[in-house]
Amino acid sequence: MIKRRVAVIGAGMTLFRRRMLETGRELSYEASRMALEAAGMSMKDVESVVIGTAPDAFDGVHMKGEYLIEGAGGVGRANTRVYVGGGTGVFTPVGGWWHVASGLFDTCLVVGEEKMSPLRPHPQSAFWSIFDHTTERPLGVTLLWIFALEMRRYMHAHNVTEEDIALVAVKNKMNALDHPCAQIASKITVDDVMNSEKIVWPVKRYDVSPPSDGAAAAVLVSEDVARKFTKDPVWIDGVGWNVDTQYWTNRELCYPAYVERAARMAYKMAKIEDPRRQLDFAEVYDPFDYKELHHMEGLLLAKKGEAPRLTREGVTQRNGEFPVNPSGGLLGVGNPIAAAGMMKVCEVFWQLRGEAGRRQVRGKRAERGLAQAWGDLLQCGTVITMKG
Amino acid sequence: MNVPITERLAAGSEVRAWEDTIPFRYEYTAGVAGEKFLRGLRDGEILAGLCPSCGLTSLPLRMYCVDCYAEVTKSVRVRPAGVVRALARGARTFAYVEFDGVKGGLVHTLIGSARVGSRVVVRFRPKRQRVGALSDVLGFERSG
Amino acid sequence: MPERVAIIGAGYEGFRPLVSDLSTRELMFEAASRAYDDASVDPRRDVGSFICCTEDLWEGWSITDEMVPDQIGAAGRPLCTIPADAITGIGNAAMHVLAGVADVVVLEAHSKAADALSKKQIEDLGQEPTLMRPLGVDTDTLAALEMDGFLKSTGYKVEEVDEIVVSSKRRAMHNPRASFGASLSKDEVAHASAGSSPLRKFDRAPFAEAGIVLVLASERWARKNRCDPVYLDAVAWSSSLPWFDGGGFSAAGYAKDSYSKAMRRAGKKKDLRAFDLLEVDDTFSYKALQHLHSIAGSKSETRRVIAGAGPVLNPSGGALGVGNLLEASAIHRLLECYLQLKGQAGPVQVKDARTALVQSWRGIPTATGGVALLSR
Amino acid sequence: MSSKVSRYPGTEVTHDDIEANSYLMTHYQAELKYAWTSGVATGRYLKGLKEGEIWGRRCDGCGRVMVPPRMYCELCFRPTDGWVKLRDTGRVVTYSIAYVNFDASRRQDPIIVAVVEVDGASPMMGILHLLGEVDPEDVKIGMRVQAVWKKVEDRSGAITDIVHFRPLGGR
Repeated sequence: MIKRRVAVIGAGMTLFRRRMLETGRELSYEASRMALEAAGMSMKDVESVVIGTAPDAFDGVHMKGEYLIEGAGGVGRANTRVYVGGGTGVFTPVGGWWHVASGLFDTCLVVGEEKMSPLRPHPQSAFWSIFDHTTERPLGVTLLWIFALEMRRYMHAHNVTEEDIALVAVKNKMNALDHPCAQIASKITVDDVMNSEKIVWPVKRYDVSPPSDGAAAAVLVSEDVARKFTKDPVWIDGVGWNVDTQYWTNRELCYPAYVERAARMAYKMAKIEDPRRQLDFAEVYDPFDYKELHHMEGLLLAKKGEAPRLTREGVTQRNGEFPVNPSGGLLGVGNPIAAAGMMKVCEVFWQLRGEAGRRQVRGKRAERGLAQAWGDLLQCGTVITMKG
Repeated sequence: MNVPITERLAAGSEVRAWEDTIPFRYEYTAGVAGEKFLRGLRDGEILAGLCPSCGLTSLPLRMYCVDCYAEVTKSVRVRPAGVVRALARGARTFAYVEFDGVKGGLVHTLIGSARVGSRVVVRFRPKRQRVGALSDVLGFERSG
Repeated sequence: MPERVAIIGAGYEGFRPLVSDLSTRELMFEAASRAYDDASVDPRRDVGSFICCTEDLWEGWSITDEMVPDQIGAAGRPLCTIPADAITGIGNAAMHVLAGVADVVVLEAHSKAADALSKKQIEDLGQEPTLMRPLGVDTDTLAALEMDGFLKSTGYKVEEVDEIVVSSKRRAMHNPRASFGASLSKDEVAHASAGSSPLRKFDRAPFAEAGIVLVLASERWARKNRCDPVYLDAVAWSSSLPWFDGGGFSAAGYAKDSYSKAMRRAGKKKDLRAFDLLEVDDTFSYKALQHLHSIAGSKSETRRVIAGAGPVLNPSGGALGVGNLLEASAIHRLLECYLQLKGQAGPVQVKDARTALVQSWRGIPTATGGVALLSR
Repeated sequence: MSSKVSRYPGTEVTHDDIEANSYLMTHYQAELKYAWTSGVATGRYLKGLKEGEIWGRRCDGCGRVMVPPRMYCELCFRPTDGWVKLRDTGRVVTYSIAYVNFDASRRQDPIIVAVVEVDGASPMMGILHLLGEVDPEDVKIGMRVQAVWKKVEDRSGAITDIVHFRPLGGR
């Protein structure tokens, strides 16, 4: 039994770029200020702050949550950093949700930040140290290896081709052309993806989202406070999260069971029995193109192995029957980890408020949407559903 | 129902550790405010933020006011002289110094001797040696 | 607080400078097994949410969250990391209960400090990278500066700091969970070697290892299942500006703020006499004095507590006696209070303890901390 | 971004800006050293590797044999019950072909990475390792493989005591 309804009344984000001048604190400030302005609030109206940011190794600051507090407006307030690896972005507003739903706070500013550019020569090097120090790191393992292992297993299980998967990259990069903050929006073809540089086969350059700097934020409030500030609140009606075993080589990789469990938790709360019918669109986590397909199945938006066909048939296009990643996703807008997940939540907010402009799904205001992120060692799912 | 591990190590010779190193190399931008502050140091100036909303002058220079969260775009030159509030004496002595009318302060090396409460000035490196970094300041030394 | 949350079980393992026979995961499993036994819960069936308090890098992982689930029974369940101390952690666990997410929530934190050979470098990485870290000022130096600023601005004498060290070390002699108990004279404390004056050898808590798990439940669930819990009456946490950014030396703003908020949530008047014991952060000796001063509100009240009139201060021996347990520091204080209120604290038991206050701090260079109020 | 907003904050630093030293950057390097206590399960696993053996751990609750071994079963939440010597053969569950190093720099020769289900362990119980003595295009999911061990005197009790897995029966 959930105690209180929680509304989102404002959202904001910075540009997503490969490298930004702004520090993590400054990025957090810019996104927060914009979210507060959109909500018609000032920082003095805010009681608590939830900060989402992924590995300390990216920004190069240990206890990064503590470091970001002053930029995120947390001085004199209760601050909580929530952390589930790459799933953190969507988990950040989930953390804000329980701050308000519990009745302990009436207002919570939620901020997702990531600055991946400080790490040299490449942010990928931080990922070596996410693997088991004794049984995996000595092999020289990289994150790309294991994504490729998962992608290959998914292709094998359902007879999916690389071309099928490339369609996702084509769609999302195209959608991102309408997103003013996008880092790598472009009009490309399946051939472009197929011919792009092989990194870890079957993963090629255009199958992957880029490393980025950026931040995104939203203001969460109780029902009473929402009525004071807006006539048009967006409600968070379902949240779910789940972390599977750390022994990722012991799991069937072709299906993200943890995403399904997180989705079922959120759907139960939101009383969603048929997500394909009851939701209008979804912002599905897409750091790699196959991940969108993989996650659509985990979210029960497609049957196992069915997502590639839906994509081929145009169902997931912005004007399709069930748009997926109308924002342009991580593949088009960029992937500052925790900020990217938060960007998806902001997109759902803007879609439900009818403020998404040219990105508006099927050209009109949507009523119900979902955002999802994935994280840890192919291990964690975070889900939020929202209603206009 | 809940039983701890049933088999534990029983000989010192079985104790083992796996050793490795995680190397990190970073290149940080100073940020919008930090860039301005460091350029100030290069010019031999200490720049503090001036909040247009509540009027607070504070160090270090930030993009936002730590009291009222308004955007801070203006900076003011602070007279590079202040009061020692705390000292840590070791191989090098460090001082925390507050400047007149400014919230916050700076930590840097103490040159010579001083006590808590002493008035000190900021000693900059010779102009041509400055690069736009904290090391453009040599430290604080007693004034007068 | 809208309603109380029950702590229905606790378990721990370790509490030595080096637990050489168990891996981090095995240490956590041992602690979890004992906690679930104490609470009579099955984590696979009864627990609705798991929270682990841990920061990256101390354990040599870039994403520590990954390595948490299996050994605490959380694989395939709602689990998350709250990279903070366990006051923030227990606050979030309480919110899970209050929001209706879960009836039973598990809170875990651990230290495997001896695995990290580059502790100083990890601490340095916590500093702001452009205007602080290039100075080459390490944690001990920052602590020495703060200690100096605190003593000079408040007028407390260094002898009063020594007294805290002496009594904490002595208490720790009797705590089975303490590795750093000692019978020292004030003179020995005062004349111990100084790395960065005024900070001396015994002013900083040495590192230790332990795994600790608490099981929380809604009051309704606890009653229905006939638990004999310790209650979390209120919890609050807060961040202020660090002293070098304008936060000031004399009072720890975060401690003051969270104490006020916690007492308000519990519907109590601000008076430390409401408590039988206090477990106050003493990662550095002077911090215990500063923290106590911040919540006691005056020098006279602070001195009264230290003199032994009123609640017992750090009966466990504190971090100075038990050790710095990194992210498990605050959960250790909660554990000590849980044991005290249950009458299970053994040789360090405070007679007839019914109410306790825990105060914690995130360490240098932060100005974040919290307060939790417990009763039985 | 909301259609109501016209200003998008953020100052991009381009590759050219970096080359031209347009901004003041702070450089920092850290080498974080660790000695991770292996504990009971991993300690025994490493000892086995040194002896040319792969050891798993059995749970009598669910009947699974797990590798890498652990002292607790994550499904049953109970201690595992005994050691099981596995075979050094197995089956490729999935594989990929890496053209980059861990810092994203290019490799001269690609390496083949695989999850290998180890014979004697429960279905889908795999370990991460490399494949060798095979052309990338000849690798198949489901392919039978066998561990190639370092010479006895070169083994140190490490996962790299297995050089790689190769197709069973050779090329």
